[in-house]
Amino acid sequence: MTPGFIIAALLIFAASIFTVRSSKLVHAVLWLGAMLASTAVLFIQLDAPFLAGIQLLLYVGGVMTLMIFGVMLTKKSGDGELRTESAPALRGLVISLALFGLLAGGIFSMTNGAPALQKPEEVASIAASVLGEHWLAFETLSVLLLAAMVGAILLARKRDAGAPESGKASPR
Amino acid sequence: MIFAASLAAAVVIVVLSATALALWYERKLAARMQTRIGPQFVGPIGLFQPVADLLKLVQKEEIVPMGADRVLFALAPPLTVIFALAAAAFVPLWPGVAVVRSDVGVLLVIGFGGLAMVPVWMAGWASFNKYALLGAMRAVAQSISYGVPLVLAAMVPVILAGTMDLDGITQFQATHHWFGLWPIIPGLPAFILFLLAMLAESNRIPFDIPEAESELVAGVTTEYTGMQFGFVYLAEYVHTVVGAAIGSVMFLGGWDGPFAPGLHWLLLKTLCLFTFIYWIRWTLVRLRADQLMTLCWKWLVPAGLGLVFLSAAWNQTGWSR
Amino acid sequence: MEVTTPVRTLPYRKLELYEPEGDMLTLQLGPQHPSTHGVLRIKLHLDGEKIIKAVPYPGYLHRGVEKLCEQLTYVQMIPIVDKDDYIAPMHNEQALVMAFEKLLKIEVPRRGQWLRSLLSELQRVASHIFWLGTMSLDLGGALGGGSTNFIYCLRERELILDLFEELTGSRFHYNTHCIGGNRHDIPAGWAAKVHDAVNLIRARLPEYEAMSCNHRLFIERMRGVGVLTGALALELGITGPNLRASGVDHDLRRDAPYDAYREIPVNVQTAKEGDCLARTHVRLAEMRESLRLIDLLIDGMPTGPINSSRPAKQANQIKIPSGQAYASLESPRGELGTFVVAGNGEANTSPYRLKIRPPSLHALAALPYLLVGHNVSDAVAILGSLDPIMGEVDR
Amino acid sequence: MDGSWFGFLAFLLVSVISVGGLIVAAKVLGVRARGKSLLKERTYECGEEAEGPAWIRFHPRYYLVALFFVLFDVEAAFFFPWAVAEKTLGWNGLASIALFTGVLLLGWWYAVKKDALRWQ
Repeated sequence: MTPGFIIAALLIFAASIFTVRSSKLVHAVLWLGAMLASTAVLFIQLDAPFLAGIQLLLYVGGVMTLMIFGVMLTKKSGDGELRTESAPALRGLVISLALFGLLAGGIFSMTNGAPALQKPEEVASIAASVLGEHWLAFETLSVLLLAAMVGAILLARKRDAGAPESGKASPR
Repeated sequence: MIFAASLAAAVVIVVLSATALALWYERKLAARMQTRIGPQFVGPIGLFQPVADLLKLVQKEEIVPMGADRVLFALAPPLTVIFALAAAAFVPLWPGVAVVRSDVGVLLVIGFGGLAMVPVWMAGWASFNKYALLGAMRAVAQSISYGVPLVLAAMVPVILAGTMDLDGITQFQATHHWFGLWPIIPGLPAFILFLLAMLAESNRIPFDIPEAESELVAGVTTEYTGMQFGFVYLAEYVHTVVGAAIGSVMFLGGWDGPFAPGLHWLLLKTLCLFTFIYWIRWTLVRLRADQLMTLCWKWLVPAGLGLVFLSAAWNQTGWSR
Repeated sequence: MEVTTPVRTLPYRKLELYEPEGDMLTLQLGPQHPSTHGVLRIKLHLDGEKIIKAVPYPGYLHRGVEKLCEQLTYVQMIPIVDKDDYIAPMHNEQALVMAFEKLLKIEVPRRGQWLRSLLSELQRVASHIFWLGTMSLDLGGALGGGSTNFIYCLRERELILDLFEELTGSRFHYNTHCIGGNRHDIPAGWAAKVHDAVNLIRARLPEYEAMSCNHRLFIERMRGVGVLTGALALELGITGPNLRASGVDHDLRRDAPYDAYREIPVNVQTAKEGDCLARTHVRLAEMRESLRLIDLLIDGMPTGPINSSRPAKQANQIKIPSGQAYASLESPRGELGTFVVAGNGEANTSPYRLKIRPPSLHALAALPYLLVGHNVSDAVAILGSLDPIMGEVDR
Repeated sequence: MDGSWFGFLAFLLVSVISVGGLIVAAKVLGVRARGKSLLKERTYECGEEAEGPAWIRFHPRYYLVALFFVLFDVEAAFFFPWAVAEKTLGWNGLASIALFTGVLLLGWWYAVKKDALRWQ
């Protein structure tokens, strides 16, 4: 529990709370971005700058953009007051405790704590492991990404079909 | 640690003052191209014009438009500057010295560079102005689209040098060859691709559609006044200056040069790239949003992938050794 | 081309499919906008960036010139109409005095006619080159390559304005045409200067073409954008380069010749595509043609008087009792006509009604058809390529 | 944690201070109009009254571009370690990356064919 960790953890915690409590969708997305960026700080403290970079590139840069555009798809992203309805307290408590137990169990089941703390991350070894040992999973992942692409294209084209083409002035 | 802190402070101050100088330099350059004289009254040959501009901007009233998201509106412009500055921390200044020396410098630079669009979008969205919002949406779409070729172009020096450390890449170039020059086939096209993507990321012509003032009035800056506007404006120049520096580090050997390697070579190369970028800016007209997207996704992305595989093949065939 | 008048519906997309405050963005392009060429308002209905409906609202520069002319005498109103089409003021004056001359049945002497044509062609070059500059500005922005081309083009326009200044003493509101001819005769040495200016512009034209219509990016922005069909152009009364770019071969200088055009044949420039690029090509070709005509006109300038009588000195000197006349000429933007109904009150020194037919107004009528389906960037390019001058649209 | 990250902290701190200094300067030196002017605060729409709110629903194609970006970024995330180790991984590594890219390019080809990435 270094001071750096405490600061980063507090940042993550605060940003997460704000994410779910924001009354505007856009604010929630930006707080989510802050939360993801704070996670990058955590990675840097764990001597895993590669993961920190990926966190920046993929999550803060990519996923947040996706969220931003997702929010822009909703009607009136800004002025509608957003209210977070809580589930009944008891049910919520049970669900969150169960989730916490599941995660904690997973973390403690690792024999010697977090493996990243033991040896600094080696980018080259990540590549060797992904392309060597886990090559099948890696190649399967590409199929997943392909499915996501095709699905997105089909979804986006759906709305275009609804709007009739202009009669006269055809651009190109 | 004191050295690191003072170095960091020095880099911030140097980048900001270089940006101020760049403002003057660009205006002079543009004036020369347009058979004008350019700024000439404030200070010798108009050198203090940016200072005068800054003083003017600072004095102006800051107006928050009705219906705007006040917090985001006030927060976004300063953030644009800070985010644009962040990538400068990773630039190796002279052999072995950078504010942050990281094994994954390239990744972090690109990560921070990609983040620069977030405050721009915040600014556009918070303004509650249609022009600003259209500009913001264009900015994000363009920034993320060109992020892909940027990553792919940056991958080429990484493959050739076998490291993501920016200083390591420069070292490799110093001992072997500058990637912009050799190997000419993945190197030079990758450099051009990098420049194109960088122009797009920093919203310069022919990719300046987010603030296309003949269409969107002033894009995301439409509602901004005074220093708030100044920040967004400044951030663009910081982005260009830092981008030029990173381009010269990754493809033109950074601090490497004949006689004595050092900071002056980096500055000189940055100046050359900067001049080139502004030469383009004051010559070309801008593209349209859809042409920009087509160019990126249809041509630049496959080209970037091809270059990545070419450089990998270059490594494997052993010509590099 | 045969003109049919079908019931034409505006090509709006079905607006009811869009939720007014959800999917559709209503954007006011203008009046205070950098590229509306003055103060035009176009109300755009956007789906994302795509225009689904466009309605132009002119009128922000209305100064009541036509009404004002009913109060002014025939001598007084000539410098007033200078301000209509402020890029080509010469033509405004000439269109006005041509109508009056028609009513009074005054014939301009041959030298006066040639001088008028010479001034008209010089003005056409100045107008078209200014258009090329503003077009670049629309495409490239004030902070980019567009402004470079703009400044180059303005530099060339200066040459012509200098010539006008030497001739008339004014750079803008010339007041050089008067009923019966011209006020200012060619000063000594002026012809050589005209030749110099023409040669300079001709030498520099390839430079501008390299920066504009021969440049890849420029072509990409212009080709296939804002296609105006010949039938639609005829139906809307569009004239000038906009019509000729749509494949309709029509030019008043050849089809209804006036002044020196009766003696000098004009090669009319046309293009088939009808898009923004075609309009650019037609204007640039017209500019070259005008440069050729200027050389011919200045070399073949006949001797003699430039005016059928002495120019009017007193405001109420010219009286037209009654009658009506329409006279038109080919301005850089198309058919610029003046319709005048003479006879107002006892003095007969001012018209009962005066109507100016501005070509730009008709060009703007095409906007609702041309803009739909394009995006905001194209809207600016299309508007620029139609070359409207709001001064003459609103008058 | 690498010591040089303190340099980055210092870097951020100095940039925040310089930007903050300008903000403070603008607050101190900037003029402020007395009273409220509704006309001045109105959002700019070329001098006309704005019709409808600016915050509208955007077309899903924006989302599509973002999704494509994320997918290619995921690809890049795998590319980077491979790029570093490329010299040692050899042709085998190149082949598996090429296969991975090939499958992704199928999606790209589909998008190009369907003209899905065209901006309108």
